[in-house]
Amino acid sequence: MTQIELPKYTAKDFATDQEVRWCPGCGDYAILAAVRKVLPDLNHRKENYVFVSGIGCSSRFPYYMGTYGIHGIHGRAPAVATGVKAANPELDVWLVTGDGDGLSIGGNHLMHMLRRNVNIKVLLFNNRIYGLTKGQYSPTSLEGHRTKSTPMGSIDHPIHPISFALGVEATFVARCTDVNKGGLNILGDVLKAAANHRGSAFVEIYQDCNVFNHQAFFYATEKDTARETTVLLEHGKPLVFGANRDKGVRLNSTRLEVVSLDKVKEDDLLFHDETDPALAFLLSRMSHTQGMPEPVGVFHRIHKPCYEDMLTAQMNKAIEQRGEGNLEKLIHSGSTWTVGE
Amino acid sequence: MTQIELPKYTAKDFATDQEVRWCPGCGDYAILAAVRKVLPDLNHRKENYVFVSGIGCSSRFPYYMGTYGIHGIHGRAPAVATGVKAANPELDVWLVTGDGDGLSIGGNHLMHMLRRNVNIKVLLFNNRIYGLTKGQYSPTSLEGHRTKSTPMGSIDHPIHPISFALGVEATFVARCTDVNKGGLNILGDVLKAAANHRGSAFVEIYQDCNVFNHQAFFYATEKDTARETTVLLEHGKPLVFGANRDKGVRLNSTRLEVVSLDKVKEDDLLFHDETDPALAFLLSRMSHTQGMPEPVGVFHRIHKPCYEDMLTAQMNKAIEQRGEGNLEKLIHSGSTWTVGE
Amino acid sequence: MNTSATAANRQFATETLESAVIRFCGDSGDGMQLTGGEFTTTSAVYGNDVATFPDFPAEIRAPAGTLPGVSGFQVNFASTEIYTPGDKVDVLVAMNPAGLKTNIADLKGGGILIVNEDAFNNNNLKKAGYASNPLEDESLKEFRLFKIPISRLCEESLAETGMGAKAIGRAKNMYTLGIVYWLFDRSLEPTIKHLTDLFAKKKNQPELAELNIKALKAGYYMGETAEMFQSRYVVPKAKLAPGKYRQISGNEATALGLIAGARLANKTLTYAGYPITPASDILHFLSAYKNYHVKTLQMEDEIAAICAAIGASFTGDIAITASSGPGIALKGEGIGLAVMTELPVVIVNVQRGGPSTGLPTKTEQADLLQAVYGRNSECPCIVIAARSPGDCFDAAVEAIRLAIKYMTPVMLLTDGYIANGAEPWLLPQVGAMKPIEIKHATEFNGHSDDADGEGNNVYLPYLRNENLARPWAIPGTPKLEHRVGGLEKAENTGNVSYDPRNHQRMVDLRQAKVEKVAQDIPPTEIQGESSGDALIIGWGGTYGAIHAATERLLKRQQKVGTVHLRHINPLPPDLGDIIKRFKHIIVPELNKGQLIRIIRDHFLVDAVGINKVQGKPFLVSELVAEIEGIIAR
Amino acid sequence: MNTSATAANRQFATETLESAVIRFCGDSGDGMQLTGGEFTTTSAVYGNDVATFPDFPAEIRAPAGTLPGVSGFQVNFASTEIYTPGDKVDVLVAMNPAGLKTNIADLKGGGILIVNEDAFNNNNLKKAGYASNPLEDESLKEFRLFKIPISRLCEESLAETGMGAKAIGRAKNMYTLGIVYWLFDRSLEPTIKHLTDLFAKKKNQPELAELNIKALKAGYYMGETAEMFQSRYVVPKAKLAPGKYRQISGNEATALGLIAGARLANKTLTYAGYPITPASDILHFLSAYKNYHVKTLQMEDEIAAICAAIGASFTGDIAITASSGPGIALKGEGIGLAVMTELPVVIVNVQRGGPSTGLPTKTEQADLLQAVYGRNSECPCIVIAARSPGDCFDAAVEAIRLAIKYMTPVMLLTDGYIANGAEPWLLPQVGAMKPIEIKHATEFNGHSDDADGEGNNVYLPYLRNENLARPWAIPGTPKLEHRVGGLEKAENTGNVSYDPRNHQRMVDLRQAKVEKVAQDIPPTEIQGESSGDALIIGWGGTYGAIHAATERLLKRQQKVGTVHLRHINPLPPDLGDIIKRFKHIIVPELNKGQLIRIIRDHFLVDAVGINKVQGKPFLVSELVAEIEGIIAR
Ligand SMILES: Cc1ncc(C[n+]2csc(CCOP(=O)(O)OP(=O)(O)O)c2C)c(N)n1
Ligand SMILES: Cc1ncc(C[n+]2csc(CCOP(=O)(O)OP(=O)(O)O)c2C)c(N)n1
Ligand code: SF4
Ligand code: SF4
Ligand SMILES: [Mg+2]
Ligand SMILES: [Mg+2]
Repeated sequence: MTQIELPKYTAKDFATDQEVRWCPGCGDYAILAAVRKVLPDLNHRKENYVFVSGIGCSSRFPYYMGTYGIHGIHGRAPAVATGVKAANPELDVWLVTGDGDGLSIGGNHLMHMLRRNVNIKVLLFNNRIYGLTKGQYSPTSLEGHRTKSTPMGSIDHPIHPISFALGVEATFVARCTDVNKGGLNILGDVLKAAANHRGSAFVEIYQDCNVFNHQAFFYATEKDTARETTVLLEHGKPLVFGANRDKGVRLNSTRLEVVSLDKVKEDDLLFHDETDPALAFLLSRMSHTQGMPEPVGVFHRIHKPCYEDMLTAQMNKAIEQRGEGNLEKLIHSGSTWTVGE
Repeated sequence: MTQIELPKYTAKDFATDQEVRWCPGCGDYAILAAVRKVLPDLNHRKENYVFVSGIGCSSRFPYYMGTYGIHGIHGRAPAVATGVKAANPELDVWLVTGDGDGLSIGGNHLMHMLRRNVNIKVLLFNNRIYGLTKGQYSPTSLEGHRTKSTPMGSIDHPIHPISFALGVEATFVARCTDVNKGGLNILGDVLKAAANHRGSAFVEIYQDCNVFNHQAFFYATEKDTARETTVLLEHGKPLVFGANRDKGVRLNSTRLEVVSLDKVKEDDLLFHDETDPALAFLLSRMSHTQGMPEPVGVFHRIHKPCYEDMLTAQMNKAIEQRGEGNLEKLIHSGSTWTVGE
Repeated sequence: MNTSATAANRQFATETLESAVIRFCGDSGDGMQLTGGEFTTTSAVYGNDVATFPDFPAEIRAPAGTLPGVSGFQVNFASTEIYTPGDKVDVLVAMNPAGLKTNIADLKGGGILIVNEDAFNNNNLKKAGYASNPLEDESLKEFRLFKIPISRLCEESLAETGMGAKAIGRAKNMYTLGIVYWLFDRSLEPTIKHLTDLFAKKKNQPELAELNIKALKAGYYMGETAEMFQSRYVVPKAKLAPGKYRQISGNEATALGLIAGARLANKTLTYAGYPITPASDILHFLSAYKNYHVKTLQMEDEIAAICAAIGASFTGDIAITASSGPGIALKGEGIGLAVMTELPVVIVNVQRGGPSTGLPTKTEQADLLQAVYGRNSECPCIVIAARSPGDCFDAAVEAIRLAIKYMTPVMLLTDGYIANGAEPWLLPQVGAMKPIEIKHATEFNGHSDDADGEGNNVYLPYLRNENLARPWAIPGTPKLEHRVGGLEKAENTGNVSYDPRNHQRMVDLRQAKVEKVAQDIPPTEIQGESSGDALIIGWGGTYGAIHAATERLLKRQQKVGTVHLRHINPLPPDLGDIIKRFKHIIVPELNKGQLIRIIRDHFLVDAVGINKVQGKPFLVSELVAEIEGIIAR
Repeated sequence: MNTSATAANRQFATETLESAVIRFCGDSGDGMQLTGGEFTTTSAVYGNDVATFPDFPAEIRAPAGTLPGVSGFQVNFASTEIYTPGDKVDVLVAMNPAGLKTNIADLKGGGILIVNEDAFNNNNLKKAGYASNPLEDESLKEFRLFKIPISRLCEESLAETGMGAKAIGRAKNMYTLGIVYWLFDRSLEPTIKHLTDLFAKKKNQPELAELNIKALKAGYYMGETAEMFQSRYVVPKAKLAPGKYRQISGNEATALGLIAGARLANKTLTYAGYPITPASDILHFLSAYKNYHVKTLQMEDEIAAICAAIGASFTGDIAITASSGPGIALKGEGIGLAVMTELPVVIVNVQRGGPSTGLPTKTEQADLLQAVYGRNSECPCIVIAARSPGDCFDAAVEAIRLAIKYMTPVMLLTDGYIANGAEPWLLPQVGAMKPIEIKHATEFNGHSDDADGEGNNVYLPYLRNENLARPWAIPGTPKLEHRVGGLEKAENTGNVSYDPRNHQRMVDLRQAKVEKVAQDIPPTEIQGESSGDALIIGWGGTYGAIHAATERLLKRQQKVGTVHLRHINPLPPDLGDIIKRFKHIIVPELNKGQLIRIIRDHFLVDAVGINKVQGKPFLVSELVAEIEGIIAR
C-alpha cells in the first residue's frame, strides 16, 4: 500500500461513544488504551481497520474502537476475520479474543487461521478464567484452581497459548502483560511489532480479571517480582533478567537453566533467535513456578506467504490465463447444442 | 486392573461379520490387520475395548472390530471417547480418525482430549487427503497440492500432526507408517507402546490413499527410499539411519543436521530422549523434502495423571468427605422450614 | 435480641395486607440480589407464599451508577397462594438515582418509595441522566417518598467497629433490609443466621458477619425510633400445603432433579456442559454434589458436551448436558446422533432472549420450534417443559425416566425466568418416588440365520420391546460387543444399511417411538371451566402468570379453562378433545407464536396467540386484558 | 466414420418409440456413470428430451462385485417433454451379477436385458448372493435377454492395440455403449469428441482416447453384424423450446447461478465451504471458475464456513456457503448471527438422507423445517427451493437477489436428486437478466441529537429503507465506521440494547422484513385446473414426478391442479386463495410431512400428505395412485 497523505490521528479518534463496561480495575482497560494509542502511529487509514472478536469480556473490545468491527459469536472470530481478509486483503484486521473464546470453543479456528498465515493480528487476553460467564475455569487455568465449576479444583492440565501457537506454526508469536508496574512496559512495542508483521501475529497478553481471578499474574506485573519472574526476549541478544540484571538463561543440550551472571559470562547465555521455532518452543515452556523467568516479547517471527495474498493471486492468475469471465461466457461454458425453431 | 485369567484371543476374535469396504489397495487394511493382531497380546478383556471414530474412510474402522464401538459424527470422536472413558475408566478406549476428521473439523476436540490426558489411544490415519468425500485437500496436504477443491494448488500451509500434538502437550506422541517395505515394520510395536502408555497416546500413521493421493508416502515405505528418508527413534540411542546405517543426525545449538558417520562419531550424534518435549518438537519439523530423514517411533513419552482418574478420584473423595449422597439427603440439602397442618 | 418484643415497645398503626410486592434496586455493587433473597427467605420461613424476580445486568460489573449497571430484585409475598412476582410494585427501594430511574415506572401510584438520599449527588444524577434531582422537584409527588440518608446513617452506626470504609459501605444493603424488616414486622433471625453461616463459617470472616448483623439491626432500630413511618404492615401467614419447604431456584431444582433421577436409577450421573448464561448454574450446582455419584465435565464447547454425554450414555451412565439458545443450536448435529444411536441423553435448554447472542440475561420461550424441528432430516426427540422453579425438579426426573424408558434423547425446556427465580418448594416424599428401572442387556437376544443350533446366539442391538425401545448393552458386558453410529441402521441387527425399505421402516419406528410417549402422559388437568368461551393453552415458565390470570378471569365470571403443558412432543392425547369444548383457543407465549404453530397444525383450530418478546415475563394484568379482549371479539 | 450411413447398410425392423428408459448398472469400477452420461448427452444433442438418475454407492470403492458396490445410471429420453427418469426400465444393461440382482426388479416385463455374460462366473455369482446362475435358469424368462460375452469381445477387438490388460478391461463400458448406440441408432460423434477431449486433451493420454473410441466402434459394429437383435429402436426428436442447450447437473447449475448472481451485481463472489456429500461439487465447480471473480475458501469446518461468509459479506462480497444436513445443522448458530447483523449470505442446503449421518448419497427433502425453524429464538430467514437441475441456476440468482435486497440470509434448498441429476438446460438470455443493484452506503444518513448544526452527521447502520433493509456500508469507507454483532441492536443506531421495547420492535422488524419478500413473489402458476377436486402442492426436487403425475391425472380427467413452490418462507401471498378453490389439498414430500405442517398451520386446511422416506425419488405411478386414492375418499 502506498502511504498517501493520511489524517493525523490521535488515540481519541479510535474511541466510540459507547460507555466502556468492564469492571473497574479490569486489565482490559490498559490494553484498550494501549491499542488506541498505538494505532495512530501505524500510518494506516482508520476506515481500513476492522476489529473482530468472539464472545467474552475481552470480546467486547470492538464496541470501544471507533473502527469497523464485528462482535461475532463465541469462538468463531478467526473464521469471521478470515472472511473479512479474504474479501478485502487491504484491510487491517485485528482479532480480540479470550482464553476461553480463543482456546476453548475457538481453538480450532484459531489454529487454522494461524497455520494459513492469514494476515490478522490476534490479541488473546489470557486471564485464565471465564470472565463474562462469571468465573468458571478456562483451558489456561492452573491445575487445582477452584472456580465455580471446579469446587474441588480443576483436573485439566492447562494449555500454554505460546506452545500451542508454535505447534500450529504461527509465523509471529509474542507475549506481554496488560500492565507492568515493575519493569519496561512492552505492550505498545509488541502491538507495533505485531502490526508490522505481514502474516498472522499471535500475541498472548497476561490480563488481570479483577473479579474472578484477581492477581493471577501479579508476579509478572508488580514491582517486587516482575523483573525476577519475567525475561525480555530480544532478537540476537542474550537472555538476561533480574532486578539487577544479574541472572541469565543458558542452554544445556536441549534444556534451559537459570544461571547467575556472577558465575557465567553473558556470551555463554542463550541468545535469542526469533527465526528458530524449536528454540521458541523451548522458551514457551518456562514457568515461574519452576523457578524460570517467563519470557515476554517476541518468541518467534518468520516470513511465509499470506493466505489472502495467495487467494487473490490465484484469482488474478485465473483471469490472466483464461480471461475475465462474464455472464455470456459463463452460461455458454459447457458443450452446447441448438434446437431449431 | 488385576490380570485375572483371560481367554486366549487371536486376531480373528477381533473381526466382525461386516465386509470391509475400503478400496482395494488402501493402506487402511494394513492398519486394521495390525490392530487386530496386537490386541490379543495386550491381555485385556475383549468386552472392555471400545473403538470410537468420527467420519471418513478411516473412521469406518469400528465396524470392522469385534469390540464395542461408536462411529460418531465428523470430528467429534475425542469428545465421544472422553465421555466413554469418564463414565467407565476401566475400559480400553481407542480412537480412530483421519487427517480431516482429527485435524480439520475435529482439531479442537483432539487438542483438549490430549491436553487433559484422557487415557485414550489415538490412531490418526494421515493420508493428506479427504478420502470419503472423494479427494479434497486436507490440513496436512502439501502446499500446491492440486485436488478437486484446489485445481490451482492448495494455498494453505499444512499442519504437522506431531508438532501439533506436542504443542498441546500430549504425553505420548509417535509416528509410523501403514506398511513398510523397506525397513523395520514398527507399526505393531508403536501400537503396543501406545496401548501400554497410561494417558492420551497420539499416533500419526502415514497411510496411503490408493485412490486420491496414491504414493504420497512411498518415500517412507518403499524399499529403495525408506531407510534414507526415515529414522527410527529409540530412547537413549543415537539417531542413525540410511540403508547402510551410515548417516546420523546431530544437534547443532538448537538446529539439527545430517552428518555422515564416516566423519562423525556415533557418540556425537543426537541421542533421543523421549522425556524432552523441546527435543521432540525439534524432531517433528524434520522433513525429507529438506534432506532430513523423518522420524518414526516414539517422539515423546512422559507421565502425567489421567483425566478420568482424577475425575473419579474427586467423586470418591467427595463421598468420603461428605458421605454418600442419597435421595433423602439430597432433597433436604438446603435450609428448610416447616408449614404445619 | 427479641425483635418482636422490641417492636412492640412503641405503638404504630398496623395495616394488614393480603400481599405486597417489594422491589430492591440499586447498583450491581449494592448487593441487591442478596438483600432480596434474604427478604424472600425470611418471608417464606415466616409462612408467606412468595414469588421472586431477580433482574440483573448483562455486564459483570457495569460502571457504577450507570443505568445498565442497575440490578433489581422483586419479591411478592402473600397470605394467599400466589404465582407471580407481581405486576406492579408496592414498595420500591432505590439505592441510587439510576435504580430509581429504571424502576420508578413500575411503582404503584401512592406506593412507598424508599431512597438512599446520600446517593443522589450530582455525579450519580448525571450518570443516570437526571437533569435535576428528582427528590427535590415535583416528579415523585404521587408516591409516599421516604428520603433516608442511608449511607451516612449506616456509617455512623458502624463507625465504632473500626472496620474499613469499604466494608462499612458495603453493609448498607443490610441496613436497608433492616428498615424494610421493621416496616413489615419481620424477624431478623433467619438473616442473622444466614450472615453467620455465610461470612463466619463459609468464608471464615466472622468480623464481616458481625458488621453486617450490626448494620441490619441498626436499620431495624432506625425504623423503630426515627418516627419516619406512620404505619407498619403485616402480611399474615398463608395457608400452604403442610410439610417441609425450602427456597429453590429453577436451576438448582433442575440439578437436584437430575441427581434424583440418577439416584432413582441407582446410576452415576455424568454431566457434560459448557458454561453459558443462564444455564451455567446447573453445572455449578452439580459440581458441588459430587458425593451423589455425580461426575461433571466442563468440556471445550457445547458440541463436545453433547458428544461426551452420548459417549457416557453408551457406557451406561445417566448422561446429561445443558445449555441455552446458541449452545443448543450447536448441539443439533449431536442430538441427531443420539436419535440415530437411540441412546438416552437429557438435554436441558434454559432458554434466553435471542436470536443469536441476543439478550443473554433475559428470559424468553422462543426455542420450542428449534427443540421440536431444529435438526437435519426426520429427527424426532421427546420435548418437555418445566413450569416453575420447583417444577424443574419433577421435570428433570421425568426427562430421565422417559429417556431411559424409550432409549432416546429428551429435551427439557426451562427458561431464564424460572431458572433464576426462586420459590418455596414443598419437599417431595422420597418414599413416593418411583424407582427408575434399568435392565442392561447381558444375554443374547436373537438367533442368527447363519448359525447352527437353537436358542439365542446373537445380540441384536436394534431389537425392540413393547415401547419400541432397543436394548442397552454396555461396554464391559461379555459377548454383546456391538457398534452404533450415525449411518442408517438395519432393523434389529443395527448394521449399516442403505436399503430403501429399511430406511422407511426405521424413520417410521423412531417417530412411532416418540409418539408412544403419549401413553405416559396423565390426563390433562384443567384449571377452571372444562368447557366454555376460551381455552388457554400455556407451557413452560409462563405458568405463574397464566395461572394467576386465569384465577382472576374466573373471579370475573369468565368461562375460561386453562391447561398448561408439560409434554410438547408428543402432545397429550386428550388435548384435541379438550380443545373442541371451547370457543376460543388462546396460546400466550413469550415468543412470536411457536406452540401455537403446532396446535394449529395438529388440531386445525384457529388458535390465537398472545405474544410478547421483551425479555420479561407476562404481567397478569396484560394477560387478563388480552384474553378478555379475545373473548369479547 | 459416418455411423448413420453404415447403419443403413443392412435392413432391420425399426420400431419408433415415444420414449425409452435405459439403466446401465455394474460395479463401481465399471464406469457406469460415464457411460450413462454419454448416452444422455448424445440423446440430448440429437434432440430428445432427457432426464437422468445416477445412483452410486456410499463407499468410495466397495469391494468389486458386491451388492453395495453396484453403481447405476438411468436415463429417460423421449420425443415429448418428460420430467422424470422414469418409473420402470425398458432396457437394463447389467455388467455383473450384483448389478443384475439389485436392478432387475425395475425392468418392465418384456423389457430388454443386456448382460455381460463373462462376468457371471462363480465368484461374482457368489458375491451377489446367487445360488445358481440366473442366465441359465428360468428366472429371467419374462425378459428379452441378450447374453453377450462383452469382456471377451472387447478384449479381442482391442488386442492388436498392444495396450495393457487393465486399460482394455476398463474400455468395456465403451464397447457396451457402442452396442446400445447401435440399438437406438445413435451417432457416435458426440462421444468420440468427448473421449478425445477427456483423454487426449485434458489428461494428455491420446492412446487411451484411441482405445476407448475403438471399443465404442467395435461395440457398435457388433450390434450391426452379430445378428443378435431383431430390431432397432428410434426415439424421434422432441419438440423442445428452440434455443441453445447444454446438459447440466443441479450442483453445476447452482454454482453457475451463484456466479451469475455475483456477476449481475458486479461483485466478487466469496464462497466458504467444507466438503460434504452431496454438496461438495458446488465447491469443486466454483473453484474451477476463479476467473469469474470467484474466491473459494475450503474452511476447517461448516461453522467456520458460515462465519467466513459473514465476514466476507460484512466486507462487501457476495458471500455464499453450502452444505448438507449435518453441516447445515452446525451452521444454525452462525445463521443466527447473520440474521442479527442483517448481512446478506446465501446458504445452500443440498439435502440428503438422514437423520444424523444417515444415507449420505441418497436424496431426501427432510430439512425444510430445520430451514424455517432450526435456530434459537425468533430467527427468521428467507427459504426458497429449486425444483430441477436447471432450475438451480435461477434459484441461486434469486437467492442472491433477495439476500441483497432485504439484507438478510437466504437458505436455498436443493437435494441430492437434482444436485446429481442432469437435464438439458435451455441457456438463458443474458440480455434478459436484470442486474442486481447494490448501493453501498458512503454518506452519513442520520442526525445525532447530541450534535450541533443541521444535516446528516452520523451513520445509522440500522436505519431502514422501504423494504425494511438496512444500509450496507463496508470497511474502507471513510466516516461510516460502525460495529455489528450478535447482541440485540438498538433500532437505527445499532448499538447494543437491552431495552425491552426495543427488543420487541427489532424482533418484529426482522420478521416483517422476511414477510415483505411476499411482494417479490410472482402470481402462483397452476398446472391443470384452477379449481376442482384436488390441489397438489409440491416443492423442490419432486417437481418432475409431481408434474408428470399431474399430466397423467389430467389426461385421466381428474380435476386436479398443481402448484410447485419456489418460495417457502414466506409463502406466496395468493396461495391461501388457491387452496380455497379445491376440495382436497395434497402435499407429496420425500419426508414424513414438513411443508404440510406449515400449510396446515397457515391455512387451517386438512391437507393430506403423500410421504416417502426411502432415499429415492417418487415414482410417477405411485403418486398417481395415491392421489387418485385420496380423491376417491
Ligand atoms: C455458543 C456459546 N457458548 C457459550 C457462551 C457463553 N460464554 C460467553 S463468554 C464465555 C467465556 C468467556 O471467557 P474468555 O473467552 O476467557 O473471555 P473473558 O470473559 O475471560 O474475557 C462463555 C463460555 C456463548 N456466549 N456462546
Ligand atoms: C458435519 C460433517 N461435515 C462434513 C462431512 C463430510 N465428510 C465426511 S468424511 C470427511 C473428511 C474425511 O477425511 P479424513 O478425515 O482425512 O478421512 P479419510 O476419508 O481420508 O480417511 C468429510 C469432509 C460430514 N460427514 N459431516
Ligand atoms: S469479569 Fe474480569 S475480565 Fe470481565 S470485565 Fe470484569 S474484571 Fe474484566
Ligand atoms: S478413498 Fe482412499 S482412504 Fe478411502 S478407502 Fe479408498 S483408498 Fe482408502
Ligand atoms: Mg478469560
Ligand atoms: Mg484423510
